[in-house]
Amino acid sequence: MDGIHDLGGKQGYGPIEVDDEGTPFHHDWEGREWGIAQCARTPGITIDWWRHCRELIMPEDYLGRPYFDSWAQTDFATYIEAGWITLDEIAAGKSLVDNTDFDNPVTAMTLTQVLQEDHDHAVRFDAEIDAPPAFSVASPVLTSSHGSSGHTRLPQYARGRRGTVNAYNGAHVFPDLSARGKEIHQHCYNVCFAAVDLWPEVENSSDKVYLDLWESYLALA
Amino acid sequence: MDGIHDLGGKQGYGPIEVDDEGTPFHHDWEGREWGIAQCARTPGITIDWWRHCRELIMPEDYLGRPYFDSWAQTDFATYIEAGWITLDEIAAGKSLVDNTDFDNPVTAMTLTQVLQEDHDHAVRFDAEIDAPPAFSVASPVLTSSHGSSGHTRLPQYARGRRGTVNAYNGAHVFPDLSARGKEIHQHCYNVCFAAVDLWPEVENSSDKVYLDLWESYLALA
Amino acid sequence: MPEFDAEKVAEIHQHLHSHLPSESALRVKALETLLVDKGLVNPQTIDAWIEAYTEEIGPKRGARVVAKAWCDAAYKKRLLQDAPAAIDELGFLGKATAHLTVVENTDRVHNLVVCTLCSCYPFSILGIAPAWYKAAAYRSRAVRDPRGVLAEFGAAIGDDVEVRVWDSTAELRYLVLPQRPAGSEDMTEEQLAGLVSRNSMIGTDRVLGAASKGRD
Amino acid sequence: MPEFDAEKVAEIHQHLHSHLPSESALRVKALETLLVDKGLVNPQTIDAWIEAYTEEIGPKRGARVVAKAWCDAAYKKRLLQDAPAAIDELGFLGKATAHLTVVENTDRVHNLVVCTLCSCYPFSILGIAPAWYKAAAYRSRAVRDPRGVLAEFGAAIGDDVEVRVWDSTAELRYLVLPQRPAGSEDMTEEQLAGLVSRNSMIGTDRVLGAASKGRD
Repeated sequence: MDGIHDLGGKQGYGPIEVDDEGTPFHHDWEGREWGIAQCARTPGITIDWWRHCRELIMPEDYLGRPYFDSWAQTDFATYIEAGWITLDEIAAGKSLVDNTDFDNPVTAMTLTQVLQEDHDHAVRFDAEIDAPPAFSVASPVLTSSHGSSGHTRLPQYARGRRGTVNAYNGAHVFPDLSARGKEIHQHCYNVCFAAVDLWPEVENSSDKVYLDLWESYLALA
Repeated sequence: MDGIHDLGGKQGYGPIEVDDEGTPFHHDWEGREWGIAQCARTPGITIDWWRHCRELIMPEDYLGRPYFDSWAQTDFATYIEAGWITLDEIAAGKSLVDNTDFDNPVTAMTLTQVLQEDHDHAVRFDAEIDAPPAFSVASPVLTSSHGSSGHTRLPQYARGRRGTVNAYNGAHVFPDLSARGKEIHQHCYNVCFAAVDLWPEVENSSDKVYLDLWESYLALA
Repeated sequence: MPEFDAEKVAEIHQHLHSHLPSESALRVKALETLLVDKGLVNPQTIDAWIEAYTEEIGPKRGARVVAKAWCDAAYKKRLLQDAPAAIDELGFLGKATAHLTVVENTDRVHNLVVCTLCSCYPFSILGIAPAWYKAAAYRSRAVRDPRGVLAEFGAAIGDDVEVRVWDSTAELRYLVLPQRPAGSEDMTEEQLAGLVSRNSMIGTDRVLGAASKGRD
Repeated sequence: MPEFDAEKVAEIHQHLHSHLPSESALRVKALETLLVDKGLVNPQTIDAWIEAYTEEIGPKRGARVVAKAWCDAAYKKRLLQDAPAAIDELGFLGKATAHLTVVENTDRVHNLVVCTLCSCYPFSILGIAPAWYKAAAYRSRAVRDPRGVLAEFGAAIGDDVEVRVWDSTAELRYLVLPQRPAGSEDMTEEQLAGLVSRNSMIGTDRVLGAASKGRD
């Protein structure tokens, strides 16, 4: 979608607040939200559906609220959409259904268990597929000038642009369909774009931008 | 610039609040700002520089604050940039310089005078130029895929797109340069785009979008 | 004189973001106070501009143009060929109408006006734009989903009708000439003007009639 | 099970915009309270995740990978060829690093990592991303004006150095291998790890050294 999240190359966002205390969480609630997001995911959710739900946050909130606040809002939305919790329960601040899981609440995990889960959570998204890749390293490619009304990983700044295949990544879960619940693998490439081909104000530069793009975003240039 | 103001085709802004009381101003301050904007313009300002200054408002404010509030902020910014008022004066809430105009403040205008000024303010922005227009009605054209790091009237949704010249508008002040203080005329065309060529989700539609575009945004397709 | 320094203006906006009061009324008050104190603005002139755009200049002007075009074929022809000259015949030429184009609705065509990059509007014939016209939802969606937008306004557009969206560009602005309502043959020009809604001249209203709620 | 209904989610967001408290702490509290009440989350597990990403998992892991690559040419080769396997040798494989690519700085190349569409970050080796990495200013500017961004971080990049920006894409994420500091020949791997700043592994820091302030 052409949403507020598609920030690459957008102008007007001002200077960067480069100072950072180096602490992972600046407020208690940030840590709580991080923890919630790690241990409460609705069954059947995909990473791309969660991302798309974050993209669907109202633009004013997306820009105006803190980062982990937007995670909390995304969690709320995915839980409600999946029927895990209801708007009435949020208003009431407590469960309003006779939850069968309630007598058997999830057990506490220790630090060691959590560290093991983090290690086990190195999820791979690639797989072998039958179709041969359409492009190879050094292939000149042209990206689609159309976006998508739903979730996509082809950002606006890289649409209708010429680039060169830098590497073949294997066949990865295609985000546009994964965000609709369909996990289908498609060849994915790392594509190199010259900065001069992306930005009107750039001249005489050898700088590059690299982006991982799926086969259906690309055509042979 | 690829700013927050470039809203055409962007998604996620939700439903339209179609109800409107029909009154021109909903708060007193809106009328005051309208009036200020009509009678206080810095000498040498161009419509495109004023617009560009509005586009430069921080995205969060651009989306989050009421419309006439953004006018007030734009006025503040243009007055400060031109040296009419200073940040110190805003903080102090009063003039801090021995203003030579102060003894001779602008005189009050009556309703009749204001209505006459409105009528006289039907400003034309076109002029005769020597160069012949490059395109004629029905010419197929391709818009530039590059935007501009400054002010431009080629919106993102119409970049790198094929259209057809619907009408020749004459040579008009070129906004990209007018926003930098240079009033140069350039041929301007009304260009028709098929909705199917603009939006990925549109199929089997004869709907159209018409946009007025300057010659340097266009190439023969 | 402006220096046309965009970087400086961006910094000014950041400064104002932090230092101006957050309430809009206070911000505008601060602006007026300072301009008056510096002798750059006369508050009575502000009053006059408010009165002009509350009492005199508004959609009733556009409605009179539309009603005249319905009743006078020669006027309609002039209006479609050179709208500024035709509206000046009624004395309505003014702010932001010097390059006006009038686009006509037919049984097969519906026109809709938007300004995606700012909120351009033909002030001297329609007055101050409604809040929704200036809001992000309308500006973003009118070009991409005009039928969805029209449905939200209660205007259903048949599949056999082509929708034409006019994205206004700074000095070039648009007015929709809606279709004359059915059953209005015996009405006077003045009565007809009473049927023309503001929204119909922007294009978010299509079918006018005796049941039409008139200018909104 | 999700229904994958984007329109419904957009409406939920609008509802939450109006009905949730505005303070972030209260919003998250409301979420945790409800999930705990429904038996879907155990608060002690949340505590454990916070502890894991405060005490155990963070940029010191990435720094150890970098220092080892500086000291062990064979390891560096494995790291550049198959980063997930190489970081798993140190036990640091985990969340969001299964498809990690390591990109190497040289005298002629500087690498910078961003995620323009969200804020993808290699959690299990760098921990929680700094606030600026997740902010609109960095996400918008890193691809378009990387040298200006680097200058704001105090990193001047010579004209003879090519800047390569890596825009992360959901599961494919990046780590920069910075250059070993001059004059560090006699340092141990552990001492070297102490010189590697978090920012140097994202690419917003270039020249490390004894004067480097280390992990930030």
